[in-house]
Amino acid sequence: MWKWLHPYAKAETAYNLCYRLLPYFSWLAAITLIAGSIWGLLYAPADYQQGDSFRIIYFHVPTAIWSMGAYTSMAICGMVGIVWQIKNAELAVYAIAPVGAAFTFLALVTGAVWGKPMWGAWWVWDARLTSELILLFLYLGVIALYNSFEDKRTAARAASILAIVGVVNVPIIHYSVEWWNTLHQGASITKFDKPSISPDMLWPLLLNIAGFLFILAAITCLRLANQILINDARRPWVKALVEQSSTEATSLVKGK
Amino acid sequence: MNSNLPQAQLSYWIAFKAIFVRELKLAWQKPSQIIQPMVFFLIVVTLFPLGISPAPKTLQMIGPGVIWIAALLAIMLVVDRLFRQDFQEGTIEAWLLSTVPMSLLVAAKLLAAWFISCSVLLLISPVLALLMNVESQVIPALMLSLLIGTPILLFVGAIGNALTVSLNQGGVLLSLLVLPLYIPVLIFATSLIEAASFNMDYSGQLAILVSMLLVSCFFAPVAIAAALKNTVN
Amino acid sequence: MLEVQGLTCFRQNRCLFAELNFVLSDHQICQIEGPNGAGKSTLLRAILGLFRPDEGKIFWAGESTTQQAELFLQQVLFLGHKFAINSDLTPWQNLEFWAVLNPTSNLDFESALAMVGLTGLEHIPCHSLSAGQHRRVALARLWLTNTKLWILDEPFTAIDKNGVDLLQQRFQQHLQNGGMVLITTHQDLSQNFEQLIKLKLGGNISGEM
Amino acid sequence: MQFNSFTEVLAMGGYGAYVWSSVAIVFAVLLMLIVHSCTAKNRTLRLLRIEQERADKISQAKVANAQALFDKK
Repeated sequence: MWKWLHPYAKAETAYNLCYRLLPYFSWLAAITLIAGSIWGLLYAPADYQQGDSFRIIYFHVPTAIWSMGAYTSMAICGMVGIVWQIKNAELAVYAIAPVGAAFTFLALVTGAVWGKPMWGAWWVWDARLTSELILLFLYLGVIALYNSFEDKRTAARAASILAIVGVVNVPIIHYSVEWWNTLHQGASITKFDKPSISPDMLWPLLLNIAGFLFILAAITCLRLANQILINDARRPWVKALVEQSSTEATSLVKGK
Repeated sequence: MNSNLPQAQLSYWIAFKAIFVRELKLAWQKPSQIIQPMVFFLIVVTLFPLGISPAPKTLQMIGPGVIWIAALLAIMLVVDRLFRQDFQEGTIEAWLLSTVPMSLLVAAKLLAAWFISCSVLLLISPVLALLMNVESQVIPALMLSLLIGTPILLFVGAIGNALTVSLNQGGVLLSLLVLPLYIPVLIFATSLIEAASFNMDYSGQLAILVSMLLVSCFFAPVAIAAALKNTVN
Repeated sequence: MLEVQGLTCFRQNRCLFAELNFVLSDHQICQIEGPNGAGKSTLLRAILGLFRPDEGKIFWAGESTTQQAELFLQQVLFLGHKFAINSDLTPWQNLEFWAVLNPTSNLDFESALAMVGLTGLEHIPCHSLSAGQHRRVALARLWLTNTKLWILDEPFTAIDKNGVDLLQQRFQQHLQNGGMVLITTHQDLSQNFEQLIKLKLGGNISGEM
Repeated sequence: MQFNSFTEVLAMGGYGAYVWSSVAIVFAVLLMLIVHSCTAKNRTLRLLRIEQERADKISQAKVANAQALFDKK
């Protein structure tokens, strides 16, 4: 089963694969992100209710979607790593975690900034923002756990186990926060519902969503390659890479 | 090597600096000392709106008290592992045998611990004030009370840690010993913030907190030195 | 010159030793022997002032060590069973810290660490070293100190053969320079130290009440 | 184009501060992430090179000790 996947379990091929995919992802990300942002910020019509402040949606919604997406993909990598004992999948967990944490942080910040003109307060205990905050704590937990271990192999395995446990809790947290929010509905907070989107507002949003996906993929490739290097430090192909990089460094110095 | 040459007289300032620098290096080696209390502080504060209610009015009322209790618990976390590792590795014994008085070395370690772990709590307290919907004019009073209160908590807590460092289940006993001593600090700090929220003059509570700080700054290291000398034998 | 007079120590009301007298002068090494739990470490800690003996006085160069603690502590290097090496810092940083707290003139950590066979490991955190290497970092301090009296609590544990020879050579060198060594160990030191004083504890001679 | 002058773009219907600050934060954080990940490779290679030099130094020291012991016998 999945015969085509097995060659990529070998570290070196996975390392080269990452660096082969990198240019595609980064170019796609650059194009879609720039196009989507300019289209959304400058050309899309303003919202009849919120005016131009709604344009923050082009950054808040993609980061919120991919903060959740990154966590689930991290958990899937953890699962693959533990169930099928594929080393690189476990390494991917710590490759994705910081990127996911950054996206969650961005979703929180843009959500708070967007909330200021709408509700007059920097922070509102709205259901979506609260579960986003809890997701940030889950990410910090995975990163902190990984860094507290000395031996990087056990660290990667522990982080993937925590990621799996976390992903089971994400829907639970989401619905309990949702229920908690409706419970206190009387607490005079207007429901933060998605504005009904007209098509020419939707296209830039889809572009940005794709853009952020490609950025997530590109950075993850970079970080995964780095994790593979750290993990296989003793292997001959990494030693060769280090030799080659040091000769470059010395030649650079000689050249100067 | 003529060994009857009198030792270079070890000035107290050099020893103080040596311990301070050592603590900073340790914090640089293990950044969890800085991040753990901060994240704990953040999470404990976010629990309260989930537990009680997100209504801005109630949050505003309980805000300062919640932030102070969370800071107190975060410092309890810091205090719990102040001398534990040094005791197990024998560093405490070696400090006792140095020519510099032990209370000075302990004071250096506590000062470094404040800069490493507690100053971060101070820095993120405005963010938490935002979370708890605290009015903006109260935030300076909140930060001032934390600036003066956290060292008191650290110094007093360190005495508890020094007393229970050789027992392995020290954590539980530590909170029993130290929490009663924290109560006056909590009372005066929260009343200071309350006075600020009605923009009354809070210099009275401030004076009491500062006097507590001075008392604990001078007597805690001496008590800790005695406690460590006692547990070492 | 270290002089112990009438030292009696109880621990959990069990008498470890009573009325212990001995004198240690320059160029002399004293080995404290005895079965486990005979109070060897307690004797060392009583001399250092870490453990308050029930009776007895300790004099250093004629002065009582309790009154003139600073004069005595300046001249002592103590390597206890727990050897005061921080496992998060690197060997270099540990030696740097101890060079400040117990002032020494010799700051050549490189050769000290090389002497104990830790070349190349100077800058990695001590917790990734083995137990033996961890102890060698503490023993490296013997090459850096110029204090007169060395009090060592079982320095040879977890040290391999040529490590022990290396240490004994260092003791010889220290004794020739007029130093004194007070050591607890189960190793037999008699064949390469002529002026060795043996002190039996917990055995039949002076330990019994 | 929804706005007909650059100043209008900046004002963004009165919400300019909020919109542009959040855009700035988003791109700043992304840039930091990208720069950190790109430099991670050279940092790792440098660390591995230091480790390799340390390993060589240790093995040389072992050889030297063995040699010294051999000469002494």
